Amino acid sequence: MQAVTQATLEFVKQYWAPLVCGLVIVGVLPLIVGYVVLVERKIMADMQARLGPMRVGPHGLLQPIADAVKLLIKEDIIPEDADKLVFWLAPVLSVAAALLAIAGLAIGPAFQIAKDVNIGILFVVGVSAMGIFGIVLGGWASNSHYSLIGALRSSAQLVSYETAAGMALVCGLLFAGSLNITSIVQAQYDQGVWFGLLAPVAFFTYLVASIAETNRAPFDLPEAESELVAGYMTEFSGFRWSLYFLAEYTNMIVVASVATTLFLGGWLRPFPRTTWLSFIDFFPPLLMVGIGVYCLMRTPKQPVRVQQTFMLAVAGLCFAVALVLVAPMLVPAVKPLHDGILGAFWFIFKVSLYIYFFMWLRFTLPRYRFDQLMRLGWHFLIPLSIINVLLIGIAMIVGTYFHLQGWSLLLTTSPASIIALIIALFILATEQKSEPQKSSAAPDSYA
Amino acid sequence: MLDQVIFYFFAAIAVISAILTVTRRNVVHSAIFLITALLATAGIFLQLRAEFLFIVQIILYVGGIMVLFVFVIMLVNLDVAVRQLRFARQKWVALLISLALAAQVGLMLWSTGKMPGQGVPVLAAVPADKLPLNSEAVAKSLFETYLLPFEIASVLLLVAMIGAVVMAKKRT
Amino acid sequence: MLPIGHYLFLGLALFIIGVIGVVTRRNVIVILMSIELILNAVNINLVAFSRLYGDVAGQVFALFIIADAAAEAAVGLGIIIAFFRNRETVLEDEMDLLKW
Amino acid sequence: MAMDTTTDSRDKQQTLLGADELVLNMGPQHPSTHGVLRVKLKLDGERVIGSECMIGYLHRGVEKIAEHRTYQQFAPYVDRMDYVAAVSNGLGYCEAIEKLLMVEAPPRAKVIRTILTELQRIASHLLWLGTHALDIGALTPLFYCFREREEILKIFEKYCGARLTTHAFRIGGLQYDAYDTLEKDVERFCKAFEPRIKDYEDLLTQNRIWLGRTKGVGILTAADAIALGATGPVLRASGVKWDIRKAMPYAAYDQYKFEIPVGSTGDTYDRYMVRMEEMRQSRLICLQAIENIPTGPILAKVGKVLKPPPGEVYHAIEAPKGELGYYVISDGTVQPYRVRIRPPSFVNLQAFDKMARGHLVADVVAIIGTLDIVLGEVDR
Repeated sequence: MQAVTQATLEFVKQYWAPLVCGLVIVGVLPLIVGYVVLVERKIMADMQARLGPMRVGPHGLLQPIADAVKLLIKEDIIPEDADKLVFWLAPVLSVAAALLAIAGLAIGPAFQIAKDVNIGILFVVGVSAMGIFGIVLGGWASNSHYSLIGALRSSAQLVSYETAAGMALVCGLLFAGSLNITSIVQAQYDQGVWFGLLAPVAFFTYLVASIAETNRAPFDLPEAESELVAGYMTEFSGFRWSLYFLAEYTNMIVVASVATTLFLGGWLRPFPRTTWLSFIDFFPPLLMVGIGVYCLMRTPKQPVRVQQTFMLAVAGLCFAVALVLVAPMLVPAVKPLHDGILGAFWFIFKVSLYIYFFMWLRFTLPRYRFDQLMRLGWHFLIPLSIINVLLIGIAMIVGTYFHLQGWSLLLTTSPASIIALIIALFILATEQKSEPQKSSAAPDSYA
Repeated sequence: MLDQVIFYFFAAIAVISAILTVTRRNVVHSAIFLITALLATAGIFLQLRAEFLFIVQIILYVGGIMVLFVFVIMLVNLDVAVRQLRFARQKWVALLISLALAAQVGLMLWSTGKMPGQGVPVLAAVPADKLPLNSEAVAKSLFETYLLPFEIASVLLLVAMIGAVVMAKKRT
Repeated sequence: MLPIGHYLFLGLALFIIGVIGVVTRRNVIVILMSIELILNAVNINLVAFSRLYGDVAGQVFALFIIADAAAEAAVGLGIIIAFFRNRETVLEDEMDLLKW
Repeated sequence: MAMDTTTDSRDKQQTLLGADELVLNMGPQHPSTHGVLRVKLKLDGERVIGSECMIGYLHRGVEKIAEHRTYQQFAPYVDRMDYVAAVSNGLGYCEAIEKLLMVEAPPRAKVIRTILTELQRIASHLLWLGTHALDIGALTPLFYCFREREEILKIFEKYCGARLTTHAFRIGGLQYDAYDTLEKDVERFCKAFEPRIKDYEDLLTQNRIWLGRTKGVGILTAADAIALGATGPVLRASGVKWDIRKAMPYAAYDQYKFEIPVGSTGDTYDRYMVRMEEMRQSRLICLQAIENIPTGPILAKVGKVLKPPPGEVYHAIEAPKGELGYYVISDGTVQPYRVRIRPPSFVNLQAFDKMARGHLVADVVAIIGTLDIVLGEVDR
């Protein structure tokens, strides 16, 4: 017993910082996810010529909290023939996998829970892939046909697209030469160019595959409400349902972070090595000031006093963040924090853009049919990504032969990407031709 | 000290869930406990500082093979599993095999311990940052010394893939 | 640090449990899962020895074993599906025909 | 899409392996069956090998009610059949009774009727487009469509005070004269509507996913369409150039120039294209009509009490969904002896089985959407 206590103490003494960070993330992430949902609804409303949530707080800013309270106090329904143990376990598994994956991510050079993990990006990808079990088991445990079909669809989709996503990651890793997240970003700094520019086809493949992996539209078949009600989540309600929701959005953040780290330069500002572009550093505080000023301008238009105060508070928050962002550049005392603070901003900014793109697609595109989705994955994305890995590998070899570095690597990788694109178009063309002719209608029994 | 606690923790989980894997009636529960056992084994790998193997275990075993298992379990009929007898057959064979195996390892450990001048070897405690970077080391070994086996393994996987497709294909 | 015996005993325990599963269970899926347990037990030993001797060869072999397990699972489950489609059972002792 | 309760889990398990066929019950409480349609699907895996539409969940006995109401009293009831195209229903009924009475509406009434009916056609097609796109997974067109539909409903509201079940016309002409700015409102709407149609087309027409989901899905050949009695866009998409507005002109349609869009293959995509084009044509008709609205009375000379001479009449109009026919028998009293309605949705729904066979369950949703049925009209 004493040994255990001693070990625990030792552990806590050594790893107190990551522990605290982890607890903070578990505590704060639901809130973040809630606001991501609010932002999604607002963006959706904006694109669809309406207002979105407006009732709770000014411009619906407190909506996530109201939603959370509603979900928590909802009745917890467990279907009668459900497998109680698995029904209980499945959402927890989903969330656990998603949250665990966050541990490996680095939000700026200063914020990383599991620091310097040798297998960094693989850890993130591998652990987040375990979320499938939450889906499959949840669908099975509900003992409902909708759920089971949704779960099977979902897992088939995840497994299929993971291959393409993995191949796309390999391209980025070829440039980085390391799995460690810090090293990957450092490699992009050394090269002076984002890997997404060096391997655009890989980035594109990862983009599509990551949408499919997070079950977002146009690949949201598992929860296609016009066909399967809510897929694997059909029988879940209240808190359990919100756990699934949390896992889904956390997964979105995770894939966006992976893409940002590997393809979009992580926490580096655009053109990290170009010194005459250093004024870009002033963009973050200016952006925050802009948002704050906008909030101030909106304040007099709020109908209720509480809402005005709230709007002022939001504006104040924006100004405070702007102050924090600008401090490392102006105050010499906090200069060492420069990279940490601005890096965190850039990382979050890029992740937000990536997620915004997800949302944009969701509101624009119709939904694939399941066979079309599978055909897209297996006949198009996977071959394309494998060919792309080959071509990028060749480009790398040629590049090393001529001692190409950074931007000049584009000389070899852009032909590779162009060839990959041509092949992609070729595949698409043959796809179109070989699209299975719909078998003429089954024998007519009424005839 | 920390190492030991971690080892005992994961070992206990692995053994308990392994036992539950073979004793549960419901195949889905079996699969869940097998996943737990595999994850605990991954933990043991991590404790042994084999990070690359840890993640391969998670990605391939848990994320790949077990998903396949769960898939197939859901495709085939589950009711059979619930009605079946659990340990009706070959109880004695099982007992015999396990005793023999236990005796072998026991003998081995006992004889090693008896050897003059050395006891059972103990894994040296090396601080984590002194170890060579694990994935790089594995990659080097895999692609230099064991390149041929690696290629053969890939052919094996190809064969297995074709075999699986042929087996599972719907005969028309 | 721990003596190697700990790992060997853990491996042994998992191996024996796996063997018991293979020999006594009737459900083919569970038998396949027990085989995975056995392979896993072997992996533990390999990695432990690799750590003992500071040689990554053990880990490489563990990798090969995992690849093999993947192949085995794929073919095994393919057979189970084919069998289930024909006989509607996954019980081992009902697989008593050489040809169907 | 709840499984039929009679299939136990064993059946389903086998079907997942493709061993058996399965009866799947879609509706009546299903988000994509557009109301209370219930479809029994016979499936092989996810492929439909047979289907049966179970209707009647919204049956209100409209035709029977007609026998116990006077001719005027019954007019509001027809609005409740195809409740998303109430104006067209009213027009058909009023014209049928006018035929029976052998009176004709004055020219001003005819033109205003045409304008309102064409606006209603646009509104109905907009509703169809939004829900059809929503079924296939595109969320946004629905809101755009409703935005435009709202403008049309505002015009209706200004004209007769009601938005949905308008009861806009009267036997013999109009109940209300056009309000002062009707022309202006219609013109403003038509001007604004042109770029909006382009918006929808930008979102869908060339979209690969949309093409994949609609091209080759639910093919109905011209021969089948005619044999099944399909009318409206469903028939025209199969390549048959049949539009009652041209074939047997009613209201003021003979005064205006417009095209009849036809498709070629008769798949879901063609039906989509045909309806999109129809919206454009309706817009053109509206523009032509407001150019020159004749002055004069709005109501023909019909008595307070309508007593048509004994006889029978069949009058059909081109409603947004197809041929809407009224077969009215009069026995010379104030109440019709029998009113039989030929609703386009009901007849078009017959084609469902033909169209769904061989497709996947996901396509069934698209096919129900493309038929553009309104259950109020199917069940009456």
